[in-house]
Order: sequence, then C-alpha cells, then structure tokens
Amino acid sequence: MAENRHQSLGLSDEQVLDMYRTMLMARKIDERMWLLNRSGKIPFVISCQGQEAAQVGASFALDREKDYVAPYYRDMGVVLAFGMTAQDLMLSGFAKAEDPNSGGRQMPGHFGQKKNRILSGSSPVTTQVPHAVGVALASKMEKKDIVSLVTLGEGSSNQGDFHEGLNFAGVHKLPVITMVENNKYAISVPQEKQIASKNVSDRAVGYGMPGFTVDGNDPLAVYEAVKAAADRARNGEGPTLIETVSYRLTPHSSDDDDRTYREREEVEEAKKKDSLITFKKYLQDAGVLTEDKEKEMEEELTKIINDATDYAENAPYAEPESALKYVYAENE
Amino acid sequence: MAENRHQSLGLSDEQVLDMYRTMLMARKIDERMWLLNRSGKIPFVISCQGQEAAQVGASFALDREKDYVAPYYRDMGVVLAFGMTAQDLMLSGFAKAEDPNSGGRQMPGHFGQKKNRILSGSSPVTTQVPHAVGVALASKMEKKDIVSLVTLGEGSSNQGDFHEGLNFAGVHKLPVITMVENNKYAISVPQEKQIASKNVSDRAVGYGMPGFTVDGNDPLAVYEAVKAAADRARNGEGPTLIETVSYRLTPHSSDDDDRTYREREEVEEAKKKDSLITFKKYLQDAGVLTEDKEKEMEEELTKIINDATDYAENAPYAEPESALKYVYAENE
Amino acid sequence: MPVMSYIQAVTKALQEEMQRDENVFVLGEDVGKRGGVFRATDGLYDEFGEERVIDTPLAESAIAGVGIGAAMYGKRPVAEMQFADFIMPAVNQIISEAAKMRYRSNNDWSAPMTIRAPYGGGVHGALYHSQSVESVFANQPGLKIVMPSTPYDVKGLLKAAIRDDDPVLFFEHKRAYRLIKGEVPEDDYTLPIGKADVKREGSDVTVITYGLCVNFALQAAEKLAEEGIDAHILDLRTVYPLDQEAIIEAAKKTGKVLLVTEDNKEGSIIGQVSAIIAENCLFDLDAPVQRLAGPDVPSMPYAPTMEKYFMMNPDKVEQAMRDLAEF
Amino acid sequence: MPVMSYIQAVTKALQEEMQRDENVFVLGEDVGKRGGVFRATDGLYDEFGEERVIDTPLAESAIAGVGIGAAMYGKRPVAEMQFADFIMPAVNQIISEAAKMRYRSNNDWSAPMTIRAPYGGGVHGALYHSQSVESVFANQPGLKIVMPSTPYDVKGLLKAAIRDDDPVLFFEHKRAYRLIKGEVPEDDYTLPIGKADVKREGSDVTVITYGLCVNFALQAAEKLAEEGIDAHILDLRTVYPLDQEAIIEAAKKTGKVLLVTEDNKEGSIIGQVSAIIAENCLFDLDAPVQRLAGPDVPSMPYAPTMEKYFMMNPDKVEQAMRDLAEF
Ligand SMILES: Cc1ncc(C[n+]2csc(CCOP(=O)(O)OP(=O)(O)O)c2C)c(N)n1
Ligand SMILES: Cc1ncc(C[n+]2csc(CCOP(=O)(O)OP(=O)(O)O)c2C)c(N)n1
Ligand SMILES: [Mg+2]
Ligand SMILES: [Mg+2]
Repeated sequence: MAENRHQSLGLSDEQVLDMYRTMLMARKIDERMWLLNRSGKIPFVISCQGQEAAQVGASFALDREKDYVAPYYRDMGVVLAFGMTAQDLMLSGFAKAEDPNSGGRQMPGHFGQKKNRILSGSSPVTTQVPHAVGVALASKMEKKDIVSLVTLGEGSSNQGDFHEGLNFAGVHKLPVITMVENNKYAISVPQEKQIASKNVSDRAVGYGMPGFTVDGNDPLAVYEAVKAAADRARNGEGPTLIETVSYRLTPHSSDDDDRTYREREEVEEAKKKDSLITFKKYLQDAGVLTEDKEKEMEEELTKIINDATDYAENAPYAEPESALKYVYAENE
Repeated sequence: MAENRHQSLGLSDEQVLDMYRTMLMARKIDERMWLLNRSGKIPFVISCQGQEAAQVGASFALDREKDYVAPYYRDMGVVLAFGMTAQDLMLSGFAKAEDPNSGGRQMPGHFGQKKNRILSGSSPVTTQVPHAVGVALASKMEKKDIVSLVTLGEGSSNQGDFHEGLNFAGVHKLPVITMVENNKYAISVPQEKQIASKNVSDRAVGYGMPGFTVDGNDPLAVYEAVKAAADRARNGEGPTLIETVSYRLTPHSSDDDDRTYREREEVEEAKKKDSLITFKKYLQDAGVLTEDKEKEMEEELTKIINDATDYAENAPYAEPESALKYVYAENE
Repeated sequence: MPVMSYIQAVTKALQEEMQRDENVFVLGEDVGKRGGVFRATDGLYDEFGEERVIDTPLAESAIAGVGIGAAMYGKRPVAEMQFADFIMPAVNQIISEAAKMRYRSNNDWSAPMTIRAPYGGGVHGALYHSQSVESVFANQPGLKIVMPSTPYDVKGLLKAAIRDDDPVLFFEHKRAYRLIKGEVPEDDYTLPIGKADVKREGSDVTVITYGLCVNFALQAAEKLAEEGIDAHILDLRTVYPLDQEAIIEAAKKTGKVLLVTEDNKEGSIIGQVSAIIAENCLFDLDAPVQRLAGPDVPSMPYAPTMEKYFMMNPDKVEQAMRDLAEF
Repeated sequence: MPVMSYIQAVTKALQEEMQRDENVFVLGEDVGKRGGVFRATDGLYDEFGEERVIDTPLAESAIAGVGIGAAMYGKRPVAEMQFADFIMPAVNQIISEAAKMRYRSNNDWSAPMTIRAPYGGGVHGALYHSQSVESVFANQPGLKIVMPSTPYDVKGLLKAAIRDDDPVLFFEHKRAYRLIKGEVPEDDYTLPIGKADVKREGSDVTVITYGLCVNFALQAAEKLAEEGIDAHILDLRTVYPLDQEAIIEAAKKTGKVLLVTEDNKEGSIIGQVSAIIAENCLFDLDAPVQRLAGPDVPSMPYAPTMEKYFMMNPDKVEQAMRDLAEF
C-alpha cells in the first residue's frame, strides 16, 4: 500500500473522503452548469475546474463552525465546504428568488451567505481582501480566535487592494490568511505578463508575513499549509500568504474562447495533473476509496445535482418590483 | 587625508562640491521658508530637511539633460538639481503668478516644470509612481535611453499605486527608478505602524526587481545606488527600488506640532547624522571644501536667496479671474 | 446649554458613541496619538486606547475596505479620511462595496460604517485641500451623504450616522471647524438622516443650500431683512438621497429659489435640487431657479486672489438673493 | 458608404488613428492577443505589435496612471477599462491627476489621454457589468465625457477624443456594440466634442438623451409620428461639459421636455440638463421638465424579471413621450 500522507497530517479516512466528495461535488455542479449554459438554460458560468483541491484543502484546514471566508468567483469548493448546498448554487445559476447569495441579483460565482460566514462578494476583483482583514481586525479586537480566509486569482494580486490589505494585516498582526489561487491565466493574460516576481508568495516578505507556494493540485499540501497558517493566526502570530499553483482547465467563463490565446497541448498537459484524477488515485492507492464507495458517491452526487437542478429550474424568479427592495435597511 | 570615496565613484571634486552646494541651497531655502512662515508672510511650508543627501545624490546620478523626475513634496534637492532656481521656489512659496510650478495655484512643494522634465505633482500621495512608469514606457517604446526617477515617502509606499506601478514596471522591464525616502515618520505615524516589512526595499522582490536600502544621509551611497540602477535601466535591465533611510528633522509641515508624538531626544539624536554636517565634514577631510570656499558659498547662496525672496515677495499675484484659465487647452 | 465649536461637536459625538457602544471604533491616518491633523479625535486615544482608535497605514482603500469588513462582522467603524480630497483612492470600496452590500446580498449582509472627511475651501488649502467631493458619490443608491452646517446638527447627525444600519459619508466643512460655534445640548440626541431642516422662515426668496454655505445664507438674510427682504432658508443636511418633499415645499413657499453650493456649478448637488423643482413646482415659480456656485474649474487655487475669486462668501450670496428678490 | 456595427466603428477609429499617428497606442486588460473581451481591439495586435497594443497587468489605477505618464511625455494613449464598472479603482488617477494636470501646472503639462469603457445594461451583466458610471465623473472640470449613440458618431468622436489635447472618457454602450448598425464613411472625419446633435427635428415634444437611449427615443418617435406626435430629439453626445446652448434651444423648440437616461434618476446627467433648462427656459415651458430614468437602486439585477424592470427600453420612452405630449 502507498504512503499514507493524510494520517500524518492528522486527517482521518472519513475526512479525506469528505474532502474528495466536496471536490467532486464542486466539479460535477460546475460541469452541469456548463451543460445548462450550452443548452441555453442559464446565461453564464464561471468555473472552479482545476482549483477544487486548493479550495477544499484550505477550507478543511479551517474551523468551519466559526471561521470566516471571503471567497472569489471560482470558489465553489470553498462555499460547499462552508455549508452552501448544491441547491443554493443551482438557484444562483438560474438566478432565482430563493438564491441565498443574492436573490438572483448577482451572477453565479458571486457568493455570500451570512449564516455560513461567507462574506458577500462583488465582481471588481480583490476588494474582498481588505474585507477579510476587517473581519480579522474585529476578531482580534474581541479577543476571539476566529480566523478569516480570503482568496483571489494571481492576476488580481496586482490590484492595489491586495497591497493595502496585506500590509494592514501585517502591521496589525491580524489572523487572516490570503490564498492566491494561481491558475496561470487572468482571462487571456499569462502569469508572466501579469506578475513580475517569480512567485506570488514572494510578495509576503514585503508585508512582514510568511509566504508559501504549494501545489494547488494537492489538497493535502494545501491543507497542511493553511492549517499551519491558521494555527499561527490563532496564536497571535499574524497573517500568512499562500499561493496554490494549478491551472484553469476551462475557458475564463462561458463568454470566453480560450483557443485564441493558448495552445490545446498546454491544456491537455495540465489535465493530466487534474486533482480530481490524482487525488482519487491517492485515495485508491491508500485503500480509502474503494470501487463501491466511489460508485455510491457518484450516484449520490448525481442525484443531489439532478434534484437541485430541477428544483432551481422550477423555482420562481423574483418579482420585477422586488428590484426596488433592500437599497437601505427596511426598519427606517 | 581621509579616504576619498568620491573619486572611486568617478566623481570629480567639482562635482561633489556642486552636490554639497545644491544640498546647502535646498537647506537654506527651506530654512528661509520657515522664517517667512513664522513671520506670517507665507501660509505653508513643507520641508526637505534631513533628505537633501538622498535627493541630491540621486539627481546627480542621472542625466540631468534628458532624464525625467517625478518628485514628491519634499524634493527641493531634486528640483534644484534638475534646474529649478531659488527664485522659482520662492515664487511658489509666495504663490505668485510667475511661479513656474503652478502659477501660484498649488501649495509649495507641488513641483512641476516641463522644460526641466519635472513632472507636475499633486497632493494625493503616490499617484506619481505610475506617471514615472508611463514616462519609462514611452522611453522604451521610442527606444530612447531616457530614465525616469520617482520618489515618495515610506508611508506612501503603502498606497495601491505603489504596488500597481512597480509591478507594471517590473513586468515590462521599464527604465524607472523608484526611490523611497524613508524618514521614519508619516506625519505622526512611525515606520513600524506603517510598514510590516523590515525594509521598504523588501518589496522589490515581489516586483521582480532589485531592491536596496542605503544610508539616506550619505549622498555618495545614494549616488552609487542610483547610478547603478540608471545604468541597468539604460541597458534594458529594467527597474530598481531604492530606499534611502534618514530622518525628518522638522515637523511634518508648518501646520504640524511634532512634540505630540515624538521625543525631543530622538530628534536631537538624528540631527547628529544630518548630512549637511556629515557630508561637509567629509568634504573638509577630503580637502575639497576649504574654509574660503565654504565662506564664499555661504555668501553666494545667502545673496541668491535674499534676492529670490525679495523678487518673489514683490512679484504680483495672478489676477482673480485668471482662476478661470487652463481648464482645457486654449486652442479649442 | 454649552456653546461649542463645530469640531468640538464632532469629537463629542464620537466620544459619546464610543462610550455608549463598544462596537464603535475609529480608524484613520494620524487619528490616534496625534488626535487627527485637525484634532477631531483629540482625547479619544487616551480614553479608549489604541485598539479602538487605530492609526492605520497611509492607504485609504484599506481604511474603507477594512472598515467594511469589520462592519460586516458586526462592528461600527468610523473611518476618517484626512481630507475629503483623499477619499478618491477609496472610491471603489465605497461605491462598489459599501453602497451595494445590502442590495447585492438581498439584505443578508450590510456595511454599517461611517466615513468622516473634512471638505471645503477658504483655508489656503489649494487644489487638493479645498475640494467639495460630494457630487462624486451623490449618485450611488445605498449611500447616504450628510453635510451638517452647525455644531448642533453635527452632534445629532454624526450620532445618527454611526447608528445607521447603512454606510454614511459624513462631510465636515474644515473652515467651519473653528469658525462656527453654537449651542449643543449635553444629552444624547440624534437628528434624522434624510431630512432637510428649515433654518429660517421667510416669504420673499427661498435659499436652499448645505454645509458652511447655510451660515453664509443666514448672515446674508439678516442683512437683507434690514432692506425688507425676507428669506426662507432650507438646509439640506443630507445631500443624498435628497429630501424631495422639503425641497418642493420650500420652493413653493416663495416661488423664487436660489440654490447655493461651494462646489463647481455643473454636476453639483444643486443641479439635482433644481431638477426636482423643475419637475414638481413649474407652475409655482415666479422666477427661474437660480444657481450660485463655484466656477467650473478643477478646484480652488492657493493664491489668495484666485482663492477668494472661487470661494463662496456671504456677500456673493447676499447679492444673488437680492437680485432674485428683485426679479 | 459601408454599414458597420457600433463596435466595428470603435475598432476602425482606433486602427485609423494608430496608422495616422505613431504616438497613439492602446493599453488595457486582454486588449492584445485576445483583442479585448468584446473584441473592440480585434486585429490591432497583429497589425501594430505588442509594443503598441499592450496587455497590462490587472490593475486599473496603473492603466490610467501609466497612461497619464505616457501622455505627459507626449504619447497619445488609449486605455481600455474592461467594463465601465471597473473604472472605480482608477478614479483617483482620473479625477486627481488627469483632470487637474493642465490646470494645476498652469498650462505647462497636460494629459491627452482617452479612456474607453463599455457601459450599460440589458445584457444579463448583473450589478457589476451593467452600470452607467458617467455621473461619478460628470462634475470634474478638466475632463470631457463622450457617450456616442451611433456607429457614425462613434468613429468621428473617438478619433476626436484621441486627438483632443485633454483627457476624454469615452463610454460605449455594450448592448449597442452589435445591436446598432449604421453607415460609416471610409474617410477620415472627426466630430466636435462638446456639441450636442439634433437627431430628429420635431415640434411637439423634445427628448434629450444620450447613448443607447437615443436609439430608443428614435424608435419611439417613429411610432408616435403615426399618432401625429412629432418629436424633437437631441443627442447630447458629450455629457460633460454639457452643450448648454443646444439644450436651451431644444427645450424652447417645443416647450415640453423629456429627459431620458438609463442611469439611476437622482444624481444623473439629466438632472444637470434639467437645471440648465430651469435656469434658462422657465417662461418657454408648457409642462414640467420630465425625467425618465432607472430606479434609484444600486444597479441592474441579473434575474431577467428585475433586469427588465430596471432597463430602459423603447416602450418606456414612448409612453413617457406620449404622456408629455398629452400634458
Ligand atoms: C477591477 C476589475 N477589473 C477587471 C475585471 C474583469 N476580470 C474579471 S476576472 C479577470 C481576470 C482575473 O484573473 P485572476 O485574478 O488570475 O483570476 P482567475 O480568473 O484566473 O481565477 C478580469 C480581468 C474585474 N472583474 N475587476
Ligand atoms: C492619498 C493621501 N492621503 C493622505 C494624505 C495626507 N498626507 C500628506 S503627507 C502624509 C504622510 C506621508 O508620509 P510619508 O509617505 O512617509 O512621507 P513624508 O511626509 O514622511 O516624507 C499624509 C498622510 C495625502 N496627501 N494623500
Ligand atoms: Mg488566474
Ligand atoms: Mg515618511
């Protein structure tokens, strides 16, 4: 039997199976969204494909009962891990009134759900970084041991808000973890035209915090790095910057055509490292994922997603006039 | 005779004397401005005191016939080295119509003079960083060997524009030198509450460029670092970040009272390292600055500044209605 | 009742709210040890400590954005922008984030944050320490913009802003800070955000304005009273969203309306006020709706000649009121 | 004359200007190899190379700020903001720097730069890909804001913007990109910035609007002509600074004015237009100045029900025109 890495990280077989299940769920919902988009049922998709390992590995390293996340638009793995359901996500994809993220006001991928401590996100990139720092500041002020995790793309790490947010966190030694999901592209622009440094994590030193680059296709490596960062944060040792390197397996979004700017071979090459394949293999080799379990999981998830799709498709849109609601608090 | 450092840098005795003269000129104009302010003749002063060595050392390392500078409000040493006169500066202090920086529209310290390639500056800090990068981009596009130098305070290096500008320069390998004049304070906020990293220059690696921290009280050290950076830039090797460490010897501005936030002892300690003292001593020890020369220089500068003050004081203000001019190009 | 200056009312409101609610905290540049460059937060650092009166790094987008995050968590941040002119780097956080938080999350999340900033000219502040910036934001549903004219209003409205469940921009006129004094009750009162206030009843001409200019209009009105011209003065207090009802009522009251702002003319708040009047009071007007404003140049120059030319003052207001009364 | 789409006119103008003047260059996100997410810069990378069609890092303040620096040097940068909604991080560079460069340097320096951005809704873009952002900037002397309605205007005005010696914001309606087609001369022409354009002569009601809404108003006018209502339509073309003379003339023409924008009502461009009319045309009006606009909510929601409720369309314009004609 192959090396058992998860046990040495303190993860049980159930936990790693749960991680895999969450990754698979994200992938399958994502794939379904594309089908729905291509058949004209939903206007827009933006994918998590290629980043599930990072998202789920990081989330499992946090305390999902009390920590906060400020995810970005690809983070289906994060929000699923933090309690959002397939149905919630489908309601968002179909822009239906019951969508807990925004009541159908925002595009899919614009996550937010207070009960699960998922901060509401917008489209302008990187604005969530200072928000997560603000949560960490509040946590520190209240002497809680709550940690916040914020994610973004590598292109987005060039926005001023990244710099200002991380420096604020560094100066005040706040319990916030910034995870840059480096998928090598920002729409059509490759990493070397985005970022002058070798690694995004090279920027950490400029904010007086440790920085790490880890394999974003390996959920256990990401788990390990984020767990250590969360421990430091709870110990009052301040923030951490983590870069997870993987690859964006889909076009930027359903509106994009990536053949205009990258070679098919490059994509095919990256698919070989797809975490849904490699982590499955790891679990199989470790004897954790049996054929039966796999079949069962596939069936279970397919049913959940079918049900969620049906429910969302049949759910009502918000009333036109409800567009007028919630500009300001209603108690006024 | 003491070690002759300037010759090994390729600087002649005349050149170092010229450097010292420029530093002294800046200091003396600055001191005069305070007197004028305290006697109610000009409403505002913001000082270069403590940063003359960095400003003049850097400027002399550039080609002052073709390079561009984007100075910040303390850079009297830079603009003097680039051709602005005492009279120009006094006209600005008195806000008179002839002020070449702004015709009396901006506060003193808001430099700008096209004929000397001094980019016009504003009050919001750090906005000049991308401007200098833009000049460097233009220089590269035109295959010129023009370099641009941009300066700012260490507090200002926390603005988003610093990050965005330096990364842009790094990605496109542009001939721009960013010099952070670290004077330990941003108004009342000390460096450790501003910047999480140890040195500002630690940020360079995040932008794929070399970063150096040098003694900001030593004009030769600054000269050396900026000269090397300019050579690299002209060679197509891209940008450099340089941090010059010194101390702000005055309150932030004539509106500030620094006794509310820093100890007198700290200021007194810093005054011992004042470059106007230490560099003078170096020049004396090196046998370059004789007593006669010194006296002559003092007298010459005093006369220049007296004349400039008189001229500026007696010069007319802009007409009230001229406030309406130059919103848009007049040819329209 | 104690008499205090406009800026003392700011400090008092902050202090009382921080005493009342431990979720209230202050953040900004030089607000801590230094007590603010205008000393608006004077004494708060000593009373509440550096955890609740935070000297931030020099980065306005972070000040706004960190405040938003803390507000989402449940805090009540009061951020200071050192000068209103320096709010510009924070526009994305204010417009894209704070203003849209409640709406975009379908009422799930909110950003109850106050952003204070000194605005306005007449203090030799030149182009970048003199601006009126409200019109940049006064087109963003989800935001509220308060611009008080008196110490009494400052205290009541700032407390209301801090307690408001939505983001409020609170612009304080820096020349009013020490110039304008008035009676301010010791007790805990708030004033309603979104409501204009009649500062003087009159029957001949209506002046609608806000901020420091209210004081100019009141001074002008006293002089004109001697000439038998009786001015009605409405203080907008909240410049976004506007109090339409009060505007319509005030316009109808005299049928002659003068709108005054220190800001540039085109694009300013008073253009919006005029549009409300044009839409609702056409047949009640005896004269065209007049606008008195700064010239359409980028900002107020430093040289005293040009600054004076740009800056609003009681004489300019008086002249415009007289001309309108005589129309 | 060739017929082309609105976006083709954008590309054509860029191409011609880059051929004419080697100082003209393009920078922005995905403008190079990808030719822009809307393909507005399609083909330029191949024709002019990566030095003149620059894929920048994802940082709008740098895009604007680097452009300003290059413009100060003597270049003619044309920056693209991928969506108008994402111009917000660049507000400080645009308002504090570009707009004030000439004024603050007393005419020594200038920033002749064009910033293009697709704005507007009706494309399932939700809150952050649907906004009209002009009113954030339409209060800043030193800036010019152009919002064309037709392919002909796009080409002539974009070329004029690039040649203009001051910064110009050029907002293109993203729904118009492929929806609106029209004849565009092959030759090199420019249209004057700062001038409105009568798009239809008429005598019963005046409609003043800009951008995509001009097309809605023209459609509505055709229908109403069948009912005997003859509409006069003024296209503002430049929304800042406004063409006062043309506005006054158009308002006086019929005495009944409908102002239309896709933006929120309060704080929008049409409020300023209304103020000009209220100040200058009071005794020429036969009806209150009407404003037809989006509701005062942060932005257009994603769900089709709510998007349609928010978005302007020809029917809404037609109804408002009819109501006004019948006033
Ligand atoms: C401020 C801002 N500018 C531009 C955009 C348009 N945009 C959306 S995603 C994207 C690329 C993001 O790349 P990256 O940060 O690497 O994240 P990825 O999509 O690769 O996960 C761009 C330019 C935006 N959303 N916000
Ligand atoms: C965007 C912006 N925010 C705030 C200010 C007000 N301000 C002027 S100087 C200054 C401190 C600058 O400190 P530093 O960058 O260290 O430069 P120093 O003055 O020490 O040379 C501040 C906060 C400003 N000018 N611009
Ligand atoms: Mg990416
Ligand atoms: Mg400093």
